[in-house]
Amino acid sequence: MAVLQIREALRAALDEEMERDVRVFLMGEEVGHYDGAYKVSQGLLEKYGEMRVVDTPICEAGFAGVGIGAAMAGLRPVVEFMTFNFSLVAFDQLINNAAKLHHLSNGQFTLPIVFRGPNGAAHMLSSTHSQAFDAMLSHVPGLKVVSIATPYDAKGLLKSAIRDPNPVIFFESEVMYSVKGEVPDEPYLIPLGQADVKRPGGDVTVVTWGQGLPIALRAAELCQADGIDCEVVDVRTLRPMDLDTIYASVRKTHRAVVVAHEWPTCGVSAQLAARIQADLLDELDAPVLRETYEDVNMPYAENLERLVIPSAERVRDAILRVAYHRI
Amino acid sequence: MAVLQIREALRAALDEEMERDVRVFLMGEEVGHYDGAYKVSQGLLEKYGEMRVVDTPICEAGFAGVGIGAAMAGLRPVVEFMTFNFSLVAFDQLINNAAKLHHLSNGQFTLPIVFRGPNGAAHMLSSTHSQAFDAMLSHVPGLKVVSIATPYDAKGLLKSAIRDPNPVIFFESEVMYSVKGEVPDEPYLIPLGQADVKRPGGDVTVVTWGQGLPIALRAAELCQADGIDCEVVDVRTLRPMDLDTIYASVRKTHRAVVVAHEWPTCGVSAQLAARIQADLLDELDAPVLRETYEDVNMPYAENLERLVIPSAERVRDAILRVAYHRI
Amino acid sequence: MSDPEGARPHAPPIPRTKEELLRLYREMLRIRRFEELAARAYTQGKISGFLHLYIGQEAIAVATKEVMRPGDRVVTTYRDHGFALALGSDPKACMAELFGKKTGLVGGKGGSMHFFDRSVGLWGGYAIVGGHVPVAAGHAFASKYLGDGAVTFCFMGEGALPIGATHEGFLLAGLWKLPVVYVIENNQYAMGTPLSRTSPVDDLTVRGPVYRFVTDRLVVRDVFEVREHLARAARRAREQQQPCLLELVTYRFRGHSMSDPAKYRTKDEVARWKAQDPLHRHEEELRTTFGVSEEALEALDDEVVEEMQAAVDFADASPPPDPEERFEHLYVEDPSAHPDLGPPPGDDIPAVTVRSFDPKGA
Amino acid sequence: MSDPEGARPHAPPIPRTKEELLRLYREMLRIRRFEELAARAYTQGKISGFLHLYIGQEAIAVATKEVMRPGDRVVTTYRDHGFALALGSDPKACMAELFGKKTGLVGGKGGSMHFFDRSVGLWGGYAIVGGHVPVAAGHAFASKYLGDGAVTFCFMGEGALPIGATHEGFLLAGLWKLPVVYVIENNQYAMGTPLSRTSPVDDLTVRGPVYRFVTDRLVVRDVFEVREHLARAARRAREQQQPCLLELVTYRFRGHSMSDPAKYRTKDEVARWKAQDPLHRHEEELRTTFGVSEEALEALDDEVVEEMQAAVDFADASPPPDPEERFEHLYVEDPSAHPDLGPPPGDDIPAVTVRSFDPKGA
Ligand SMILES: Cc1ncc(C[n+]2csc(CCOP(=O)(O)OP(=O)(O)O)c2C)c(N)n1
Ligand SMILES: Cc1ncc(C[n+]2csc(CCOP(=O)(O)OP(=O)(O)O)c2C)c(N)n1
Ligand SMILES: [Mg+2]
Ligand SMILES: [Mg+2]
Repeated sequence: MAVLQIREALRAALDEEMERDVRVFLMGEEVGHYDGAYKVSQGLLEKYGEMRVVDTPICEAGFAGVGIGAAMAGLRPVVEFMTFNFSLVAFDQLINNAAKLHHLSNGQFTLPIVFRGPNGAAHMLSSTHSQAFDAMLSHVPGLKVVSIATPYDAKGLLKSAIRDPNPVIFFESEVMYSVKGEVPDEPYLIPLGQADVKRPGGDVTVVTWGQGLPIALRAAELCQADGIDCEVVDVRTLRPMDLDTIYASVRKTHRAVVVAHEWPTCGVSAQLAARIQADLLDELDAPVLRETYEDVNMPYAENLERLVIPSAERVRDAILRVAYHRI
Repeated sequence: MAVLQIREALRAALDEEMERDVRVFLMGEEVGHYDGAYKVSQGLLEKYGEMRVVDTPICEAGFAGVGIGAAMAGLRPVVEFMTFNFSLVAFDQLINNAAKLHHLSNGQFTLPIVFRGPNGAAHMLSSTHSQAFDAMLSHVPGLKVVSIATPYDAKGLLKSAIRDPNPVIFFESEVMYSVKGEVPDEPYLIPLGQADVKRPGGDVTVVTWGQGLPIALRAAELCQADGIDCEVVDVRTLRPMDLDTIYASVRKTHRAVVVAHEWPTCGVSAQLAARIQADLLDELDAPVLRETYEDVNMPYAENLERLVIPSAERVRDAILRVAYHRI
Repeated sequence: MSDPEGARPHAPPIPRTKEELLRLYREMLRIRRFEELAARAYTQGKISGFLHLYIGQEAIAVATKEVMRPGDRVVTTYRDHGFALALGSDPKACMAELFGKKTGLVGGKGGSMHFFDRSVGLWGGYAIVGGHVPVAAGHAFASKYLGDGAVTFCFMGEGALPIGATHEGFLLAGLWKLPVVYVIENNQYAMGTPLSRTSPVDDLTVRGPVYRFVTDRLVVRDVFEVREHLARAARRAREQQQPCLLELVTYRFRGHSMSDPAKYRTKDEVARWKAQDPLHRHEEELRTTFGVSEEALEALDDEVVEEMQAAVDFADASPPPDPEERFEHLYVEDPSAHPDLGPPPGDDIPAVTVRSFDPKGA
Repeated sequence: MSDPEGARPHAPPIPRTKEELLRLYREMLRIRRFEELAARAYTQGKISGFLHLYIGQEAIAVATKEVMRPGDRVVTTYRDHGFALALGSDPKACMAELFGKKTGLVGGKGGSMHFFDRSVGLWGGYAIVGGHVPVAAGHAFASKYLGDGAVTFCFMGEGALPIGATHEGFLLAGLWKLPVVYVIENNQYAMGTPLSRTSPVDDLTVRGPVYRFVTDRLVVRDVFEVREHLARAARRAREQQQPCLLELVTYRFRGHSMSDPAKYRTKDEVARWKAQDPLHRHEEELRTTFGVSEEALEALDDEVVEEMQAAVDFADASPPPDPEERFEHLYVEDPSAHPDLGPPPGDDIPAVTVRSFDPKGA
């Protein structure tokens, strides 16, 4: 098996899907001649030409809309947001068009389109460039939402997202593009809507995704020293969510902590806690705790940013609290 | 005390605040010459003139941005979205500018601005015109979020929102503008961040706001017949939220149902359930249940719409379920 | 404020035959009568939501149909009934949609503002002002990508010019030379707001050079004239991949929607435009120039009214959607049912199965 | 691609004195040296995030300061250091901001992209392309509302023209005749993308008529020339409430940000523009036309470098923000501390108290 960076795994997924299906094309700012702001699309322009690797002006609503129109007409666009912070100007297209046109047209039109790009805080980019849109976009019926954290998942899920007949929001992370991992040489797909147990354990369930995963895994290691055995579940698809896998873990551990790179209020973490307590209250031996960004705008200063983002230590404390909670 | 419609109470609030403070002005589509799409601003143009009641072209990002700039420069804009569905094109202004500029400028600039308008489903407007933005905007640090359901609250909270030194999202409802209620003749303010017990009761806490309130109250009446005494708490301010009042009620009843005109996934209802179980798990005798829109795009057809929106009957079933839940 | 008489000198009249005029007149009349019956049904409480009528603007939809070739697309706003009828949608399905019935054009999911009928080339009625302008550019992008020779006609009100999405759609269409014809149906008002209060300039085609669009402007009085201008634009788009911007100055005789009493304009103004109503002008022309008898005109009208009344009766008698239909088409569950979604040839990897959704959320 | 030599015939040179030239040259040099030291600190890992340098464009900020009157405002993009320095911000506070320190211009909250210094008229560096254009119109709206006679100068890259927010801000400024001067700093590239790949047209002032803007266009070679054009625009805005759009064709000599190697342009192209670098042209002018000695120029440079090195040392020695500062200024808790927020005269209703926030959410 090859060891790839996440950016390379994403590129391989794009390349394979473009090769396989001439309807697939990539569009966004700097995706072509510049090889991608984060080099995900390196080399694709050269291979596929300007009709299929389309550099756009800075007008996210415009090119998201073009992608949507092209998808209605039978193409399979992959629209890159340089970061999802800039998708805010295209929210109307995502929410009123991408998420609704299949339904509104009573099935006459389909929207096989992927909107992808980095999401969440990177490093010292301050508040306008450090936002996570997991919750806002998972809130919306009609969209599917994916968030990846390993090269293996990145490739398998991006390929599935591109083949999915529905609009898919696909979250990556600036600070994780260089994360390496094994990726099979043979083609493979990972179905959307399937969580993955990244670390088995019996005492506490840690539910996470995206940038939360490395933190959760580190926290699990810290807890090992405390004699607490954590199971880390990577949700991977935020919408639709694989509650079965999460519930199976909670039924085993009776304790859960959600770790998320997002604001807490109305977060995906809130949705998880709300569902777990609603469906499994009698199984719970402790409240479902959440470790997320603090509920503030992200400051630039390194020391402040570090405090706002959940650390492995902060997560460990939450794990200890649920582990020792007595009803 | 006068009996006013919600639209009249809002108008009175605008009028009094414009009279009191020359810095206050109203801006939006059709607010002036047309007297407001829903007649909230009727007569204000005549009284205050075109500089203070500003009709805009259709460009929500543009005039939201103008409001933000004007607020930074010392004015106190009230920006009307004809409905919040159209605020989606202005999300970047709301989230990257209104919510952040006080913080980003380290306090040099303040943003005393109100964005108001109807939110949530009205009647048979189908999916692009029936959306509730409670959760998406409550998700954002730096904003305050208010949702009103009675003429008394409408007036007192809008006046406070206008005087608040921070950006406030102020949710109204098309289908509730004609709801009548008593409004004191003397001027009064209702502080933001204070929930209100709209119906005292001892058995089950029903937490709600906005369009959820009349449903919750009807459900409480239905339950009375079943011998269950509901306490209905109107959250009123979604951000910051008055958890104290909600928790006091739950500590008394040990059971809670959240009723909301919003999608369930990552909703404000999820936030409430997540917080209640996290902070009061040991008090709960039943899971916190939520009755919200079904998680679908709103269909136009009347019968389908009625099924998607939470009904008093659906809420009553949830109340019964938590009332009879045994740990 | 545009002058019904003004804007440019009258062009020499376009030659026409009686048969052709009768045909187009009838098409326009069908829309007028449909809208009138819809308005009545609305006041009877059989239609709800927002209902935006096309009365006064019919010549535009009818002329558009005339210049369309198979595969061409129309994308428009919430004021979309006229296009559906002109393009050939079944008035029964249209009316049933307004009534929110299972038999509606989109199964009762969209109502008045969201007509879609792919079978006739209607790629949608969109209700967020300007939001469809880049989407239409996307349709044209696909035409260029696939080389299918189709033209996308995208209509908008003059109220859509200030919003960013319109600008962005225009810009990309101009930059990439997409086969699209953008048409501003300048009916002078955006809800209660006259153009003079929202545009720094009168002539909206002043935008042409920004996007390298070819532009054209016309007061809508004569359906043949509109057809000629649209045909020219379509030819440029189709043959030269030259996007065009066409401003059609027109008037709506009703309020913005059924709830608007339209107090913002004078009786006199409305009367002056009524005198230019293409439907009445063409009726007069049939009568005077072509000697069509009063009886023949009445018979034609009766036929049309009968067709539209049948649509009302059909809508009335149709059942509401089944309750489960509210969950239908939220997601595509079975791609094989959709012609657009087949796998590429020679595909060997099994399709991905996805979890279906849960009405309780995520 | 604009030609450094081209765009319009050379205007006759603007008369200047040695003192004046020395003063403006020094201001430009201050920016250049600040940026160079910031770049070095970045490569040393002392600055993080995105760092966009203003090297090559200094004449614009310096000329702007020249035409500003008290109360006037500057609003610009993330490429904002030059404006802060030109307007009079303390370089120490600017550098400390880049270092993310407590003593920074905005206390370490914003970093490079978000300089705000109200005391000098800098109303902000904004990082969402185009998003500040309507905000600047709002500042100008307030000036009109309050009759304060101030002008708002709003700068943007040429990359901001396609986005909707720019269009909407322009439209409202034109419609309402707001006292604003919009300046496109056309440095030819938006990240790696040359203008030719994002604009259907070369001359960006073609937009003027859409918004009823007065327009003007100039290649930036001479700070006095820039000042004259800006002054004319400011006068129109101030005296006639006539918004202006000014395209200044310039060049950035570094990559888009520190992480951009700028491989998308040729050495030759950069060299041709370097020959037009206003800073070097003016240095040459001081040397040849005004006979300033090499030693004097060096002494001046030493002084400037010293000032900027002191800024680096200050930033380096400054403490990071206190941990609690991350919760500060999320909301205004005490309105009385803000000059803008006082109650209106004669107010008798007690201020509303609000709950403060909870880092755990809502
Ligand atoms: C972004 C957005 N803002 C506001 C509205 C509400 N609205 C619906 S139609 C309309 C007026 C549009 O006028 P115009 O574009 O001239 O079209 P017409 O109705 O005259 O056909 C407005 C303001 C909307 N649908 N979308
Ligand atoms: C809406 C939005 N999309 C994308 C970006 C990412 N981005 C930052 S700067 C930039 C290029 C801007 O170029 P230009 O406007 O010419 O300004 P310059 O950097 O040349 O000064 C891009 C694409 C952004 N900040 N905002
Ligand atoms: Mg109109
Ligand atoms: Mg540039």
